[in-house]
Parts: sequence; C-alpha cells; structure tokens
Amino acid sequence: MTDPVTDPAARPRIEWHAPTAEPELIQLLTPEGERVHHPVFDLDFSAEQLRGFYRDMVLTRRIDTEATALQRHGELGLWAQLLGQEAAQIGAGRALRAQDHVFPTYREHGVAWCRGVDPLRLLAMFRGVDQGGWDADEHHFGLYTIVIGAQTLHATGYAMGVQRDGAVGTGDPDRDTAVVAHFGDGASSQGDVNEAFIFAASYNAPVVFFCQNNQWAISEPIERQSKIPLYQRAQGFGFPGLRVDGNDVLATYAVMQAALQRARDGEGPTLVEAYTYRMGAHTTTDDPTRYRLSADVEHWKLKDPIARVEVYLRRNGLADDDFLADVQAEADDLGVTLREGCKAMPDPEPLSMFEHVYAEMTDELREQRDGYADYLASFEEVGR
Amino acid sequence: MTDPVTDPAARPRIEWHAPTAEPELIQLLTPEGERVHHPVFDLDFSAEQLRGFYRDMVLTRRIDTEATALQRHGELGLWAQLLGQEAAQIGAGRALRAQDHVFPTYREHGVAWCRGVDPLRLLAMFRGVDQGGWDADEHHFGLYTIVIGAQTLHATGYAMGVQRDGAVGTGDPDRDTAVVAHFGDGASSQGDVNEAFIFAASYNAPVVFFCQNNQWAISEPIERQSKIPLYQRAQGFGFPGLRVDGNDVLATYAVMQAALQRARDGEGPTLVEAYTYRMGAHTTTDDPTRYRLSADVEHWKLKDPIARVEVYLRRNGLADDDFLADVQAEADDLGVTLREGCKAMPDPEPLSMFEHVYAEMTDELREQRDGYADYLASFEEVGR
Amino acid sequence: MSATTQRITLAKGLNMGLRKAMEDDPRVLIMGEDVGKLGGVFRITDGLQKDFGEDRVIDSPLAESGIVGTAVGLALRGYRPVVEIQFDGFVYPAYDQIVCQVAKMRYRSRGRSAMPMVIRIPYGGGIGAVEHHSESPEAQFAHTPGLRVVTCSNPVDGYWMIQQAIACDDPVIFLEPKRQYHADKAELDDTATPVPLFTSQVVRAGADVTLLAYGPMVRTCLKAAEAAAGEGRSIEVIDLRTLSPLDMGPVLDSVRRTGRAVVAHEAHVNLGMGAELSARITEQCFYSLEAPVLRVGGFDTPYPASRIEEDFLPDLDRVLDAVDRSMGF
Amino acid sequence: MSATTQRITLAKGLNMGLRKAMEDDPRVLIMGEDVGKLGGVFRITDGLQKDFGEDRVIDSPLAESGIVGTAVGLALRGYRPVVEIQFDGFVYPAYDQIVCQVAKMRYRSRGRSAMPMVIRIPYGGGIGAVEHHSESPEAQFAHTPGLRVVTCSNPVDGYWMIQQAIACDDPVIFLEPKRQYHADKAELDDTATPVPLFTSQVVRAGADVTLLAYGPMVRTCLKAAEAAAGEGRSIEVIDLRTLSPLDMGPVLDSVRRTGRAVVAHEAHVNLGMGAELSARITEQCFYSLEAPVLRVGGFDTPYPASRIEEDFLPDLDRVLDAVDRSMGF
Ligand SMILES: Cc1ncc(C[n+]2csc(CCOP(=O)(O)OP(=O)(O)O)c2C)c(N)n1
Ligand SMILES: Cc1ncc(C[n+]2csc(CCOP(=O)(O)OP(=O)(O)O)c2C)c(N)n1
Ligand SMILES: [Mg+2]
Ligand SMILES: [Mg+2]
Repeated sequence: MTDPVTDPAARPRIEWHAPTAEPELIQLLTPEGERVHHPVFDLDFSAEQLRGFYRDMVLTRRIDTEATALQRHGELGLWAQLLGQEAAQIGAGRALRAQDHVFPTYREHGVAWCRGVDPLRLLAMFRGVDQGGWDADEHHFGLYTIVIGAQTLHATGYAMGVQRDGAVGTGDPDRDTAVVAHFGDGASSQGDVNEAFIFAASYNAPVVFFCQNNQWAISEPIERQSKIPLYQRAQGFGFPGLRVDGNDVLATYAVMQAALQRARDGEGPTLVEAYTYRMGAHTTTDDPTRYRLSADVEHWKLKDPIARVEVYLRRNGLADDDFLADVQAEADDLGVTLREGCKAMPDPEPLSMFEHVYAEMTDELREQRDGYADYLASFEEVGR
Repeated sequence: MTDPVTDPAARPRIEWHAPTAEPELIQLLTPEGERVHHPVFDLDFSAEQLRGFYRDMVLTRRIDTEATALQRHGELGLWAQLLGQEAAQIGAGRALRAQDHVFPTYREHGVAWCRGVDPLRLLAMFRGVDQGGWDADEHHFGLYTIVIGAQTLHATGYAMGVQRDGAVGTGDPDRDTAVVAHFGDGASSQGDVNEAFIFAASYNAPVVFFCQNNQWAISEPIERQSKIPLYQRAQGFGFPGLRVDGNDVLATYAVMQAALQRARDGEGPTLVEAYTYRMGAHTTTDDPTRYRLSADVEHWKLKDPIARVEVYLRRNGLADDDFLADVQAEADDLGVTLREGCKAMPDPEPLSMFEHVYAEMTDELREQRDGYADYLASFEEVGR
Repeated sequence: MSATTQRITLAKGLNMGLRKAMEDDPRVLIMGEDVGKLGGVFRITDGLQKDFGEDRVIDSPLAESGIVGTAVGLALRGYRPVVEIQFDGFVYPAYDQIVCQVAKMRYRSRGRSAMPMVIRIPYGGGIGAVEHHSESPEAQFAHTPGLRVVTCSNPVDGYWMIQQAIACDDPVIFLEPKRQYHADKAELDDTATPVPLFTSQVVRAGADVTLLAYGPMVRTCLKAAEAAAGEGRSIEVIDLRTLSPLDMGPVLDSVRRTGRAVVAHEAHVNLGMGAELSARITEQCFYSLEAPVLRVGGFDTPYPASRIEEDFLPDLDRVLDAVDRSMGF
Repeated sequence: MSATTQRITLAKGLNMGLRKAMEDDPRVLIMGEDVGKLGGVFRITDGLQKDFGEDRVIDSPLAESGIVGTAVGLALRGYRPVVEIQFDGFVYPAYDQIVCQVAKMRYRSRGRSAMPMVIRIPYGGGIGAVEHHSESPEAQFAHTPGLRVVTCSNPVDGYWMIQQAIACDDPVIFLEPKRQYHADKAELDDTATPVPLFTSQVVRAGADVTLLAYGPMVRTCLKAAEAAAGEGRSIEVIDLRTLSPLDMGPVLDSVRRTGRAVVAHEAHVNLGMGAELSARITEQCFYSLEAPVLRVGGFDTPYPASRIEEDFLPDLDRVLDAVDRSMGF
C-alpha cells in the first residue's frame, strides 16, 4: 500500500468549499432609497406603514441619543447604543403580533419601543434603579439579558410551552404564537445559543432566532466568531437560515414576518441574520477607535437605515415636510420627557434590596433585613 | 398592504429542505465483504495491513467481552462496551501517526489499543483503582473523559498548541501533527462540542472531530439530537463534514487518514461521522430492552465489522485457517492475561487519596492527611 | 388508615411523589436525559412518560445548560418544570443558567416573573462509580441567593418533599442521596400530613452532643448514635432537610441543651455546609458551647477512585471519632 | 535602588506583571475576549498583543467554556495559558470546565498531567454596573480541591502575585478587585523580593480585634482600623491574599492575641469565606475566643441594582459596627 502520508500523490484529499460563495442578502430598499423587488420576500407596504416605520426609527434613534447624552452627564451608569440598528429592530418589532413573545439582549431598545415598553423603563435599568422594570408578560417582551446567549434557551423553552398550550398551527391568527430570540454575532459562539438551535430543531419549536450581525462583539470582528456567513449556521442544525439587509426596514419586516408565520404555523425554527453595523461604541464605556477604522464606519454611514426610507418617502410623495417636521417635533418632545423623567427617577429604598429574593421572605433573610433596618435607624437616631 | 398573517395567499413562504436528501456514506467494504471503490477515498491496502485490522478488531472485541464478563463477576464497577464499534475505532486508531494526539471519551478501547495502552489500565479505571493510569503524553492518548464533550475543547486547544509549536504544514511527516477529538452522537448536543467547532474553525486548528454515531445516547435515539445527518453540522461552522461507514474499517481508515493529513497540512478541522451502532448496552448497568427493538439490533448484526473483513480475507486468500486460529489463540491469551491481571490488581493505598491534588501538598491538606493517618493507625493499635 | 400505607424505597417514594404532582397539576412537566422510556438511569421517572405522554415527560438532547435554560422558558410560560440532572457531576454545564438566570429571575423582575422549577440531582458517593458520579455540590448552590436547596434522607420524606418542592413557587435544588435510592424501605401513609418542606427535624433525641446531618449521612449518623448509646453516650441527631434556607431553630435549641455540635456531610469540609453551620451556631450559642463545632466531611481532595471512596466518605467511626473529640473538650 | 521604583495603579501593576511573565517564559499565553487590540475592557492586557503577537495574546470567540476548555488543551501541550474572564458574572459558563477538568487533571492523571493555568477574574462591586458585573464568586472556587484561589488588594501585590500565579504549576483562580484597578497608586520596587504567593499578611498591627479581609475590602478595613484608632481601639488587619489554601498561621496567631475576629467580604455571608474562617478559627482557638467570629458581607440577596449597591456592600461603618459587636461580647 502506498503511504499517503509520505507520498502526497497518493493522498485522497478532502476538497472543501464554503457552502455558498456569495451569500444572498435579501433587500427591498437600497441604501439609495430605491425600491427593489425580491422573488419571495416581497410585500406591498402601505404609505401609512412606511411612515410608521420612519417614525419608529426616528424616535428609537432619539431614545438612543438621549440616553447616550444622559450617560455622559452622569445620569446613567451605562448605555448600550443601537445607532445603525434601527431598521433591524423596527422591522423585527413591527412584524410581531400581539401574542408573540420576545426575548431581547441588552440592546433591543427599538423592539422594546414596538412592544410598548416605556423607554424610561430602559433608562431606569441602565441608571441602576432596577434590573428591568417592565412586565414581561404584559408586553410580551422579556427583561434584558446580559449574560450572552442565555435568553436564546429561554426563548426556545417558552416556545416549547407555546406548543404545549396548543398555540401553534391552529390557523387562528390571534392564537398562533411565535417567539423571538434576539442575539448578536458574538453570541453565536456561546454554547447556549448552539444548544438553543439543537433544542429548537429537536422539538420543532416555534422560535425565530434573530441575530443582529452588527459586525462586532465589542472589539472582536465577526471573523473571529465565524469565517462563513452566520445565517448558514442554521442548515447544519436542520432548519433554514436567511440573511437580510438589517439596515433595510422593509426587508427585515418582510423576512421576519415570514419567519414568524412559519413558527406560528408549526413549521419550526428559522434563523434570520440581520446584516447591519454597530455605528456607535459597544457601550458608553467603549472606545472603538482602538480597534476599528473610521473608514469602515464612514462606509456604513452611506447605508443609514433611516435616510433611505426618508428618501423613498419623499421621492414618492408619501411624506411631506409637515410629516417630517411632526416626527421631529415628536422626537424632541420625547427627548424632553426622557431627560426630565430620567433625572426625576427616585433611587430605590435600600431595604427593597431584600424583597423578591423568594416568593415569601425566608426567616433568615428577614433577620438580615431587620438587622440592617435597625442599623440604618441607629444612624438616624445619631443624626437627630 | 395585504396582511400575510390573515391572508395566507399573500404569504412569502420560507421553503426549506434539509441540505441533502440522501446522505453519502463512504464505504470500501460492504457488509457482505465485497470490496467497493470510491472516487476519492480509495487506498490500496496490503494483505498485511488487512490482517492487522482484523487482528486488532478481534483483540479489541476480546478486551470488551472479557471486561464485560469481569464486571458481571464483580471485578469491575462498570464497563462501557464497544461491541459493534471496533471498525470505527481501529480505523481511526490505525490512521494515526506516532505524534498525533488523541482525546477519547470513555469508550475508545480500540483506539487505546492502537496507541499501545495496556488494556489492564482501562480495566483499572473501570474497576475503580484509579482514574486513568496511563501516561497521556507517552501514548499520545489522553485520559478517558466522562463529562460529555469536554474533551473536544481540550483537543482543540491542544491543536492550537500544535500550531504554535510550528508542527503543522511543514511537510515533515514526522513533525506535522493532527489531534483527534472523539465524541458520540449524544455529545453533539453539548455546548462544549459546538464551541469546539467554533474555536477550531476560527483558528483553523489541526483537529479532526471524530463522532461515532452509534445511534444512541443511552436510551435516546439520534433523532433527539439531530434531525439531519450529523456530519452536515460541520458545514454551518465552515469546515467539511463526511459520513463514513463506521462498520467498515477500510473506509474509516481511509477517510481518517485524509482528514488527519488535512489537519497536519494546516488546512484545518474536519468532522468525520462514523455511522455505526452500539450493539451492546450503554454500559453494564444499562438495559437497552427498555427502549429499543431487538429487530434493530438484529439488522445491525448483519453489518458486523469483523465478519466482513474475515469474509474478504478468506475469499481473497489473504488469510488462512492458521492465521485465524492464531488470532483466536492470541485473543484467548489476552483474555487470560486480563482476567488474572484484573483480579490481581491491588487497591490503592487510602492515603494516596491526598496525593497529586496539587504539585506540592498544601499545609492544610497535609494536616488532613496526617490526621487521617493517625486515625487509621489508632485502629491498628486497637487491633493489636 | 393502615389500608393506605405501603412499604417503599426512596426511589419509589420519589416516583410516587412525581406521579402525584403530575396528576394534581397539568402544568407540571418532567425534563431530562433518558427520563422517558428508560425512566431515568435510576428509574425515578419510571412509567411516567407512558402515562403522561411525551409532551409532559420530555427526553431532552444531551445538554444540561439546554435543559435548564429551556426549563426557564417553560416556567416563564407558566409551566412548572421538574428537571432531572442525571448525576451530580453533570450539573455544572447548567451552573450558569442556574445561578445567573434561575436564581435571579424573580428578583430582577421585582416579583413579576416567578421561577417555579425543581432541579433534581442524584448526589453523593458510595456506589462504586467512576469519576463525576459521586459529587456533593450542595454548597455551590446554597451560597446563591434565590435558590432553595433541600435534600431528603428517607423514602417518606422523598414522597412528600418532592411534591412540596414542586408546589413551591421558588426554584428548588432537590438533592437525592443516590445510594439511599434502594437502601431501606419505610412505611408510607399517604394520608398523613407531611411536615413543612423548609424545616429541620430531630430524628433522634439525645443530651450529650448534637449531630447535624442530611441526605446520605443521616443513616450513618443514626447508626453512630445507636452505637454510641451502647457506650452510654446520648447523641441527638438532626436531619437538616433544608440547606437553604437553614432552619436554625431546632439546631440552636439542641446545641443550647447539649453544648456540643458535630456536622457530618460527604461534601468537602472546606466551605461545606459544616462551615456555615459552625459559624452560625458559634455566633448564636457562643456561651452555651462546651466545644467548638466539629466537622466531619469528605476530605479536601477530588473525589477519589472508588476503591478507596469509603476512606473519603465519613463513616460511622469517623463520626464517632468527632463526637469523642467534641466530648474531649 | 530607588531608581527602579515607580508609582503604579493596580491595573498597571497587573499589566507590568503579565508583560514580565511573558518575557520570562515563551510558553505563557494570554487568552480571552477583547484582550488583543482593545487590551481588555479594563486595559489590563494593554499593549501586549502588539508586542507579543496574536499567537500569544489571543482574542477568543465569545464563549467562556471554550476559552477555558481550549486553555486546558494548551496546558496539556505544555503552554501556560493565562485566561481573562471579562467580568465575574461571566465565569459561570466555564464553571464546568474549571471544577471538573482544570481542577482535577493533575489528580486523575496521578501527577502526570499538570495544569498550570491562571484564570484572571475582575471581581466585586462598587462600580455602578448593571447586573452580573459585580459578583464575588470566590467561595464557589475555593470549595473545589485542586484549584488555588488568590486575590490581590494593592498595586504592588498585583505586580508580584500575577507573576507568581503564572509560575505556579497548579491552576490558580486569580481574583482582581476591579474597583481598585485605578483607585490608588503605590510605589513599586521591582528589584524587591516579593513575599510568597500563598501567604497572608498582617497589614496593620493591632491588639483588640483581628480584622480579616481580602481584595476590595482590605482598603475599607484599613480605613476602619484607622478610624477606630481615633477612638482608642486597636485593630489588627490581615490581608488574606490566598483563599485556597488558607494561610491560617498569621490568622491564628493574631486571634490568639486579640481574642476577637471579624471577617469582611463582599460575597454573600451565607457560605462565604467568612464561614470557613469562622469554623477554623473556632476549632483552633476555642479557648482564646472572647467573642464569636463575626461576619460582615454582602447580604444574602442577589446583587442589587447599582443605585443601592453601597447598601449591599460592607463599608467602613458596617465593619466598625461588627467590631463594636465583637467587643460587646
Ligand atoms: C457570558 C458573557 N460573556 C461576556 C460578556 C461581556 N460582553 C457583553 S456584550 C459582549 C459582546 C457581545 O457581542 P454581540 O453578541 O455581537 O452583541 P452586540 O453587543 O454586538 O450587540 C461581551 C463580550 C457577557 N455579557 N456575557
Ligand atoms: C455532561 C454529562 N451529562 C450526562 C452524562 C451521562 N451520560 C454518560 S454517557 C451518556 C450518553 C452519551 O451518548 P453519546 O454521546 O452518543 O456516546 P455513547 O455513549 O453512545 O458512546 C450520558 C447521558 C455525562 N457523562 N456527562
Ligand atoms: Mg455584535
Ligand atoms: Mg451514541
């Protein structure tokens, strides 16, 4: 026998090429504001809907810039900016139906907006007043999750619960329910995310994995996590993956609507990769100039998600100056509300720290609390 | 805009089909002992090599049956049987070069055999005499790992070390080094295994992921872990995956040799799925009749990895009765050696328990050990 | 009522308790590896999938973080998942989900999102197993606020405690002493009123020393007390049952009477439950103590090869040795 | 020798220590998230990738189990990986690899396979962060045999201890008090002979009470001792530095003199280091103790929202309150 180790000519070689050479990017509205068509994911959008997207994105961006400013002024401990990711989030958020349930990361301010969560509640969390002050069930929008990827399993389990409730595949549009797991490109490397893919595939759970590939996990470029397009990860787990232009709110909406409906219909999970870019810093403590070129950022500026909708609306006479001015005014009002609301937020009572550790406070914890209450009181006495 | 939720006709649908309908199974020797050819993975095997495979498999099977019997007689605490997986392991084991390094699960007795690990050392572990009594560096064969999947990361890290040592892609057959990560079909669901895929792809590490898909993870069938063929998992991570007939020692050898060489050449990781069947129980404490049909087992009996080589050897005059009888005699001798050696194994000294927790024993541990030594001595005094 | 009693093992008690909980509440689900057809490697879920279906007794992919993480989602959807971890040593891949997600969900949501989940873990050694099958991880959970940690020591407690844990609106780490699964039988009267879940119980009265134990060590300590009685020494044995929160009432009462306490567990001594008990007893009974609280536990080495595990595990003699040392002060 | 001294922060001390270790031994590697170009979110590895290259300062995919698990393989290949976990709360995905693999490799291989790995974890609170960024996980590691756990409290220790940890042939969990990174500066003389790694140090002598602290609490305790001195109370402060193994020598010496001990840490009181210290001190100094060992720690709640974290964390007043209570016995 010839030895393939020493005789290269005798070597059977494993020829391999990445699954597809050129990844398909689903797009309905180009960066230049040109409406393009797609053989599968095309929808007729009403003028009202388009104006709605525009308004959502402008207001979401305003929340983001206000929060960033508030952090600079010491009013927030931290803020995770979404600048550049408005279309991905509004597209995904607006494609939801009331009963659909969302598991966000820490950056889904636009989705929170779509779910009717008061932006002040987001600010409260980043201010350090609480750890998520909204009702996840009321808004069908879970608390922000900071441990990367953990929420993708929660979403999958929740979707398994939806199945068990018989709330998939009934054909009743108000009953059939999809679940969305948000995560980032960096998160795709976590064991939990991959286990979520496995559980979702195994049980055919009605969950949409929505990955905002904003090209960066803090300082690490996407290439560190995956050398091939992320959406292709799904096929190895046995379900479809799609890449959509995440700066295109129309395309994101259309693709998410299809993926959500697929889940509601009982056809199982889908991975949607929204290809976008984190225009700002990772958070307000980050300094991206240390690790990326401003030329890249400039390049992505040309793909701004809001500008292209504005161009389209104007060019097609779907929005006039009044409308745009109204939205601007609304954003300004929102800014004022946020600034004032944020600064007026009271700190929690120290003793509230001991609440909600358990359904009923344990005796040993009550002892700690009472001890601390006495201790605090002793200062007041001294103070008097 | 038509609403795709309420108007099914308006729905863009995500059409999806599993990557390939009929998975390709690489085979060189059919269950009937027919030599078939493969456009890529064909090798000329010498008669000596074929006889060697046969002998390896027979002896490995004997180790397995002896150990199983020893467990029944109370000499081992447990045994993880490899019955039916001999070809996968000998094929994978014999394709290694001396410097290649292996990270096994708890079932790689055949690979251990190929690496020159004394089978008594395997028995010692399952007897509870130690937790792995061989030198991993000497044999380039790591200790058995019981926590499912953990070793796939170790293998990947080791392979990163190999890269840093400059021991890939030099063209020197005695220097270029591949690493093998063994794991099972069940293990493919663990986060660690998927993270290992990610790290290996990200760093292009010289590691071969060798998955023995024996169809079962204790009582759970492969379908619980993956609805599509496992080898297809790899392509979503950006490296090739192949399925080989794991009951065909020739094909396993050929495919592994190619995958190992690919690693040594610096071309990165490969996933090899050896499609096989766990003919025995999961371990000696398991009762597979509770969860699987004996008809399935019967079906797989026809694919026995040893029988097909025997047929081929005989039919082609590559082995005569003497050879077969010699192997049988060698197996019998081995059986005697194992039985006697196992029973003769001394229990460890109780105080050895305190050794090797740290490079140097800490003072506090020495105190515990001395205290226990005194305590033990107090009984001896009483006994006297 | 004797018609309703039957003699059961711990394994049987747990199985019956799980069945009862599933009958009583359709939101109770069981998840884990091999819990379905096989009934779990210890057969604790035997027959449940057959009777309650695959949607309620769920064989999971082989991934512990996945199991606990999806159980979090199920709980958020209103279910009450009961998760089986196959062996103690395999809970660690799920540790992140348990301490960062399960434990904190109620707190961070200010009580809006409950996390009624039971995580069953067969634990402890003495079964001649290979690595990672004999661990005692209780302290690693009890240190985490938001979790409750309990352990049963006998068949009757097994039956009641698993039901009480499932009924609890907080996450409960439920530790099952695996070497007791089939060790003894006890009489179960399923019409009795069980003692509350988060209480410790004096299981043998005594006057000279208080012996604190839980799970697998209760049996050993009762035997030790028995043996000591032969030598005229009166040992009070307390089965802690709840490790977080601790039920210090019976413990402090007892130590105030005896003036001496010994804690026994299989877990490593260093930072084991014995450390916390010692600290609390000393803080609260300082003037009653005739001797320092002594600890008998697994040594501070990894769990050794099984042929010497009996040397690692505290046994009757080592417990009595500690009692002697305590009396010697 | 004053020419060689310079004033450094803890962050700088660690950075310099890492650089020194990498210069001294080509097998030393750094791995973690954002450790490369960014130099880590705290800049502890600042400049190292630039000088030692991408093969030695390795930005990893975002997966902690993957980081530690591959570091195990690198160590088996003969490297000495120094792993950075970005924040305390993110070490848990790696907990399995740490307690089941890293901690046991030497033991199970009977000394054949060493595991010289350092796992650096910025820990503790007080920086106004969101959830999972302020945890104190030391007890969860110190309970595990096979791991060594140390923590530095000041810039000079940071410089030396990180090098000593890297030189150690055992795995070391290296806890860095993140709120001290830039808090104070200290004079480093890099020609001095450092004190051995696994020792505790009396950092302020005193006669009335022994105050045991480590990491971020050392500074608080020194200030408390200072304040108490004003009121005529003499507090001895010990910086434990090593949490596993514990160096009980200086602790027992001190407590035998003072008769009183208070332990302070940010970690939850329940099953925290204070429990173990209390148990050991009481076991070994029973007749010297004038008061039970008292513990001041983070309360047994999840780490709260940052606006009230100062109420959660022990501060100078709470430490002094415990000292008062100790003196009151
Ligand atoms: C388990 C875990 N490890 C590390 C971190 C620290 N961290 C927070 S965000 C982040 C990067 C996440 O990147 P990506 O998933 O792409 O999301 P993005 O921030 O870009 O939206 C890291 C490393 C964390 N939160 N959780
Ligand atoms: C983390 C972990 N979880 C659970 C187990 C218990 N366990 C041992 S083997 C096994 C099944 C493994 O199946 P597979 O990966 O297919 O390997 P096989 O046993 O078939 O060779 C399980 C669940 C374990 N060892 N480790
Ligand atoms: Mg990102
Ligand atoms: Mg298998």
